[in-house]
Amino acid sequence: MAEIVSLADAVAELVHDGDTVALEGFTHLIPFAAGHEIIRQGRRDLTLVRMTPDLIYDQMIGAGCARRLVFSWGGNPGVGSLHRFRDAVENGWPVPLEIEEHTHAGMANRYVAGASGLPFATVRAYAGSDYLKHAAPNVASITCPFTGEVLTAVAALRPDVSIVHAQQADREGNVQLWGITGVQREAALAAHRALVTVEEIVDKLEPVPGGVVLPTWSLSHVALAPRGAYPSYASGYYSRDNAYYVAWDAISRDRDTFNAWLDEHVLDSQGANR
Amino acid sequence: MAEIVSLADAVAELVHDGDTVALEGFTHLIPFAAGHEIIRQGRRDLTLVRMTPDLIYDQMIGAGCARRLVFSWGGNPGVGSLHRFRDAVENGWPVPLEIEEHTHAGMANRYVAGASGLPFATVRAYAGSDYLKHAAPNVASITCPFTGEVLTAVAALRPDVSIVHAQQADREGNVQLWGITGVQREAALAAHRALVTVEEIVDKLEPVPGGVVLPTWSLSHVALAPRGAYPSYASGYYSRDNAYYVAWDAISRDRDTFNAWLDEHVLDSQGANR
Amino acid sequence: MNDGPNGSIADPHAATRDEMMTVAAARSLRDRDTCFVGIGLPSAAANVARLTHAPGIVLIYESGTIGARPTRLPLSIGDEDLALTARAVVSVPEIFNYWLQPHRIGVGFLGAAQIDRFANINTTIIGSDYNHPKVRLPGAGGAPEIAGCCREVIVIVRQSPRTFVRQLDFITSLGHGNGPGDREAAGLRTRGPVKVVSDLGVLEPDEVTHELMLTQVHPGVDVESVIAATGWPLRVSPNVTTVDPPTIEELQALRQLAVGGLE
Amino acid sequence: MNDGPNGSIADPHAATRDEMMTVAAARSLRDRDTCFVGIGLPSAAANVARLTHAPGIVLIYESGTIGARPTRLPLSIGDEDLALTARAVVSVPEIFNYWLQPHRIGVGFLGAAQIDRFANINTTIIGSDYNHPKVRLPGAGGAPEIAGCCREVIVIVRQSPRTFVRQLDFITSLGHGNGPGDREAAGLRTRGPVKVVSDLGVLEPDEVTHELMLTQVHPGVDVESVIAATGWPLRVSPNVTTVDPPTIEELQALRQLAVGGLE
Repeated sequence: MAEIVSLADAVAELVHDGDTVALEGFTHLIPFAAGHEIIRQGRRDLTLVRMTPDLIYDQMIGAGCARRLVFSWGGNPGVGSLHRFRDAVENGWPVPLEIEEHTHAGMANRYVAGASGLPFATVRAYAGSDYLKHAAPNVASITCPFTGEVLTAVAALRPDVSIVHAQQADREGNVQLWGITGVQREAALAAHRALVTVEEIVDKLEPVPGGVVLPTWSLSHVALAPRGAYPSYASGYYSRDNAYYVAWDAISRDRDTFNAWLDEHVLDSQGANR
Repeated sequence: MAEIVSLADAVAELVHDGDTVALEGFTHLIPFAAGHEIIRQGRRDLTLVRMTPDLIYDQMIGAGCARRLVFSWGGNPGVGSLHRFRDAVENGWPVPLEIEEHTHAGMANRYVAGASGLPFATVRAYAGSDYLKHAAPNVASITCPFTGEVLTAVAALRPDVSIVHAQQADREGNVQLWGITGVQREAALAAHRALVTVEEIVDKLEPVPGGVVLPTWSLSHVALAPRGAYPSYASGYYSRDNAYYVAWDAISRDRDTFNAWLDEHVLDSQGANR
Repeated sequence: MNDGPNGSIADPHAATRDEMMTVAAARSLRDRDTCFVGIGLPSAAANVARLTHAPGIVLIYESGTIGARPTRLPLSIGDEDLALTARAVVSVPEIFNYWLQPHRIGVGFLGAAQIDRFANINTTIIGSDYNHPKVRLPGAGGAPEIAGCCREVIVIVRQSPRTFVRQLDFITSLGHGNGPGDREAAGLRTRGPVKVVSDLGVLEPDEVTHELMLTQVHPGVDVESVIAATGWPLRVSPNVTTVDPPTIEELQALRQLAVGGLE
Repeated sequence: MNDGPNGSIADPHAATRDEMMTVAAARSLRDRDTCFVGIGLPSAAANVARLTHAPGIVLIYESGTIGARPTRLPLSIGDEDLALTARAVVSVPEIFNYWLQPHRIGVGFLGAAQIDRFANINTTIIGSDYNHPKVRLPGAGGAPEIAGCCREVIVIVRQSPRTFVRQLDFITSLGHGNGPGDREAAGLRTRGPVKVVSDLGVLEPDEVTHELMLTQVHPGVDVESVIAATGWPLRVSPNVTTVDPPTIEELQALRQLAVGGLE
């Protein structure tokens, strides 16, 4: 049973220094509020995992939370680079960032293997790519025992904690999300501990088209975080703030501008007391 | 693009003597009308594939369509045995029936592998079971290249034809089914040719909770078959006729009774002209 | 044993042997357990538990229904009532891969056609020749993986020398193999069968040898009759106790469920 | 080349080089094609095709949207407009495993930061040291599998010696490797790149060597300037033709899409 607790309490209990942490959400339902809470609580040495590190990981990396990043596409979609990510990779600021990168198909199937209780998944992926060597030791070849065909195996991902954002939970902690649901179900089920932040807590979850339900007993905690995916979007609640994504380019280019933004919008924010 | 054709034309075009044919539907949406059409068209030497062969396969086996059955649970749920299936296995009537049996997890993942374009899938299945030897050569052991753990591999299923029943199609041949959707998506996508029979053709598919959509371009044909899942049920259209399942026990026990039933309810039925 | 007094009870609170079995099995489940429910007798027991002492139990069926709360016993594990009352309905590959396989489910609840002293289960064939069986049974369904991947397993089966056999005709689902170490050798990491509930009593594996031992008898059943109904020399606990008879509440729950369903 | 006349056109029907590139790429798609659309320039071209000569084209994005019909160009491939206009929305594992991987999709439409003479693509790093790159690019996304699993691939990329390079700094997505046989040796069964559309013209792999050859130039572009914008000695077809200029309809479709979106 997932207990419904405050976001601050959930992060304090579930996310520890040095943990492997996955915040998932594919453009939609990105758990920004939870990421900001992790920054506020000063977590360090995290291995951050995410298929598409975008602004939230740029912010967490710039704030010095991460030691390592495991990912498959890192950018500000439609805008350009992630400057904090690049500064960490290219210059080691504020701390050096190791990277391990995969393809989307590889990452998605690493979560699938983790969610399925298997040590690996088999894919037709990475073929002919330099990632075959750079993503080792978590990518290897595997031979079909029936046909002899050689395919690619990817190692399961089992984050210590996965955090996803959803539209609704009921009072027992059952969760429903809908719209583009990406790899969130797999990320939550692959983790040792799973936290879901939600827009709203309702008396009863009404099934909706495209809805994915995560039963309360498969989760650790649920935390209320209205607008917790902003500036990404929550289908049925609010739209993506594209201007924020465009503005981030300038804010994040410069270390001082970034630090000022971090102080004002995250560290001094009331979110800490939510 | 799936052309919308009559059920008789679809079966005539897609199902050939000697084919490997999967009719799927897990209690719900079992494609009875299509199975009866296959009987009427006198198909022979089929390899019939289905996780849960129940009445429709008992009828097809009794009618002499099948040479081989690949399955994971064969019975009349809540009632008892499949007498035509047993008569074929135990006495070779009306023709001998070879069997290849698996576990549900094995069969489901054989379809998953087929739908995924992979030659095999990896599972924690069959452990310590005599099926490990009886399901060979389509079950083998496989070693994780990362951990060294030994797991079970199952060979992909790629039926020549898969047939499923759905609630609705639109006029372009896009299909939506909902409720318990079982392994139907995987069965359809694993096949070389896919036929969907539907309760209704509508102008526009409205997304429903739990809906699974099969785009027209992933299917071969769509055929209108109202009540085509009877005596199983079609959620939103009609309920399961439990009395039919109970009555089947007596009808199917005796070869003559069965043949009389077949003549009256399938061979002489207007379904042939639908 | 199937010719018991079903349907001919004068006192509506007196239980048949099948009812006693079902109630005893239901009591094995705890509130908030997650339970993967096999077809047949297990479904009745699991739903009695849900309607009596374990309202928070989560029932999972291989049709993909998670948290089903049927009002009547389903004839099949894919009945619409299961889907309509479930917290979530997922595909069949998903129920096996994402929910059962990762040891996410606490209790697997299985039936059997034959069971041996190590609680290995046969639901495939009766007879010594697989290709020419005396009786062709339904086969595996989800049972081998329920037996392998649930954190523990409870078996519910009517007891007679035909069902409790010295040697299985086919091992469909692994119990304790031939004793300690065999599950691990087969690649399993779960406890396996912790209890077998029959219409005569309750058997539990010995902690050391893993062989089933009679630990409880149902009211009115003596140990000798259980031994006589067992196809191997049955070990008997030095402290056999008697199961409490069904309460009125338990019997009512079971009988209401049974209206309109089978088993 | 990026400093073209964008935004400063007097005649609204005269196309910029970027617009010419997008329109030429759009024309490569056929009605009823299924097209896996990479992020960036490909999305503009694919949607121009959909709004002009290929209304039946099925656009598939790695966010899991199948049959999306956006009214404006999405800023990201997971924009809500894609989901709301799609025939189906599936999970990310499903879009890769059930739809892309089995060679179910006809055309993969990709961008590039660097491309070489065999249409291999780099979107990972600029610089010779992976661990200390001169420029860190976004990485793979779905591109390596789009390049490997779509039945054929079209690349859209602005042409300059910085992008059309002799030697990639990193092979992110395989084109034709070092020539015939290399895709098969990597385990691929698909055709690979059949066309590269740039802002200067169109290149196609030679049937025998698989090396890219200039086959078309855009209006107003001469062959010499394409050679000058290529970081290797560019092969030129003996029959280079000139691409037809954009029609009014094509330009209008592109410009309407671009309102409110990027690229």
